[in-house]
Amino acid sequence: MRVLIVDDDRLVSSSLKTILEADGGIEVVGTGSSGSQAIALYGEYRPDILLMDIRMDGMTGIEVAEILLKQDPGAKILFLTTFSDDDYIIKALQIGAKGYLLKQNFESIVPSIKTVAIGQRVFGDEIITKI
Amino acid sequence: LRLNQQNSDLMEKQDYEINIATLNERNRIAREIHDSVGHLLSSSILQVGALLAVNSDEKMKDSLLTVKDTLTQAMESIRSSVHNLYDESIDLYEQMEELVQKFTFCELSFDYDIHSNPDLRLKYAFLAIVKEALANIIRHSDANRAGITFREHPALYQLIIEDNGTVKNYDTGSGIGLKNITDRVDAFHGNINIITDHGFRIFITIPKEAKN
Amino acid sequence: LRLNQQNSDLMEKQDYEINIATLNERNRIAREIHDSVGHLLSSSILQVGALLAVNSDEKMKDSLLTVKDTLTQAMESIRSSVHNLYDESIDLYEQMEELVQKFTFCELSFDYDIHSNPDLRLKYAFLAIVKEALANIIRHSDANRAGITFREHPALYQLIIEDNGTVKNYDTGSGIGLKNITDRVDAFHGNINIITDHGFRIFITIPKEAKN
Ligand SMILES: Nc1ncnc2c1ncn2[C@@H]1O[C@H](COP(=O)(O)OP(=O)(O)OP(=O)(O)O)[C@@H](O)[C@H]1O
Ligand SMILES: Nc1ncnc2c1ncn2[C@@H]1O[C@H](COP(=O)(O)OP(=O)(O)OP(=O)(O)O)[C@@H](O)[C@H]1O
Ligand SMILES: [K+]
Ligand SMILES: [Mg+2]
Ligand SMILES: [Mg+2]
Ligand SMILES: [Mg+2]
Repeated sequence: MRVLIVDDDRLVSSSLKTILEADGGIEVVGTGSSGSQAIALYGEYRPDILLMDIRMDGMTGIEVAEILLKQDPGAKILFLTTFSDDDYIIKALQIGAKGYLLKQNFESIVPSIKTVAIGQRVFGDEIITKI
Repeated sequence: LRLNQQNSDLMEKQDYEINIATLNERNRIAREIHDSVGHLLSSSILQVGALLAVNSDEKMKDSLLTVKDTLTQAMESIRSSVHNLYDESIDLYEQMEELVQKFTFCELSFDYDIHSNPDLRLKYAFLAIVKEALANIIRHSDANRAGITFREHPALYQLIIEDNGTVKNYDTGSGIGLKNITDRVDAFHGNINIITDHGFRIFITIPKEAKN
Repeated sequence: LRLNQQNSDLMEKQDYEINIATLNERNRIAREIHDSVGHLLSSSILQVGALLAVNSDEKMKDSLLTVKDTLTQAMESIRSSVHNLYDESIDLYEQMEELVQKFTFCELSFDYDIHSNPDLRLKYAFLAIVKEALANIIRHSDANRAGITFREHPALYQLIIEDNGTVKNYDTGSGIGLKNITDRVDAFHGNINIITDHGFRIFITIPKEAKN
């Protein structure tokens, strides 16, 4: 499975890359640190899943997702957030994201990605079967 | 005299505004702590996660898990403190009860039945409303009994302040107090009714989901 | 009427107390964040330090140093935010300037020369004092010129509020306003003098190190 990671904190994206690549079934095709990089890298690699920060300087993850979902309604976008009460989460789900996960719950990141890959959604540490 | 009075009312209103300015500033800081420290903590937890992912030494693993636990606790602690800071920083019952205690003009019953925790601004509005209504009783009423009823229903708050005085020369336009009350109720998309057939009675409802 | 007035003054004072209650509560929370999260962070920084001490792998070492940096940043961020939260959350100049702007009764000069940052409670006290003194000018004075001088010396703050009216029937016992001012000055171990030979002049000094 091919995953693209975008977070404006490079320590976050490189840590995520290390965590994901420790799993044999996942390949991290690229890491970006801004909304515009997210759009460019998504076009270039067509990943199975985009794992993207919500709060970034410049374009937010939400704005990026709106653009990508317009181009590719099947895009599987999973948001990264710090707190489950982030004001943007509801918006993220409304526009058709596959869910969100808390960055610091790193044990659940690999299982969450696998869940999204088979078409289900993920909310924090809950995995929800298709609504 | 009227002018002086209004001037002093303006100043009192200003006090409220200083208040709100301070609260806004504090909420800004609370949000800043939440966001900036929260971000740094989640980033460091992930970094520890990455170390765990590549590490094969058992002893190192235990230590890293302990670091992770400590940071997770810090994260929870930030979150609960900031929530308190943001929202619950005045005890509405205690403050209202204090207004009631200090009111000695006539007998005053107080029926408080609120279990949810209104937004800080709404709490301030309720307190300011009760304060003005009690001041009006002292100033304008010959009542010997008054009452405050403050209840909550599934969708709204209900606040009634009433007295059993005889109302004479009631003129809404004469002061700024009732206007302030009405403005505050409006700001929260609430409803106010004043009925003066038996004493002076102010009925207020404020929908729960409203933010001003 | 006097009684009613005093009652309403008591209520105004209460507003101030609601304020202070809120601030106390928030300061408690600020301290709690500082202590609990600060403690957890310093503990995790120590844990990472211990890992660094026993680790021999160079790559691991770099990563651990990065975690340590991130945590140190978080610690600094907490410290500076909590500091702001605790102390500096109102802009004294801005608030006082606003009181001055809204005062239209007569000409008013404003000389502000404060560069340090007084404790939040002291700021509130200064604002409340200026507010009451201006209200008194509106209410009791026939002045056409008034002035506020607010300066700082190495060891004390100096606040003078004066007007050029003619003082008649001056009776300290008649109201609660000057008493409130005096109480506030006392609470900070300051000094107050009122001189009424040329207009009404209030001289206040408050030592800098004093906490109320
Ligand atoms: N409890 C009451 N009993 C009888 N009359 C009242 C009562 N409350 C208010 N009123 C009447 O309503 C009028 C308007 O009240 P409002 O609070 O707006 O102004 P005020 O009290 O006269 O002046 P201020 O601007 O200082 O509040 C009062 O002047 C009074 O005639
Ligand atoms: N600027 C002033 N010019 C002339 N007289 C003043 C001035 N300030 C205060 N006074 C006199 O001092 C008295 C006491 O003032 P104080 O503020 O304590 O009470 P008050 O203004 O009468 O009532 P309140 O309790 O509402 O403040 C006033 O009644 C007035 O006679
Ligand atoms: K974030
Ligand atoms: Mg970010
Ligand atoms: Mg009134
Ligand atoms: Mg006065």
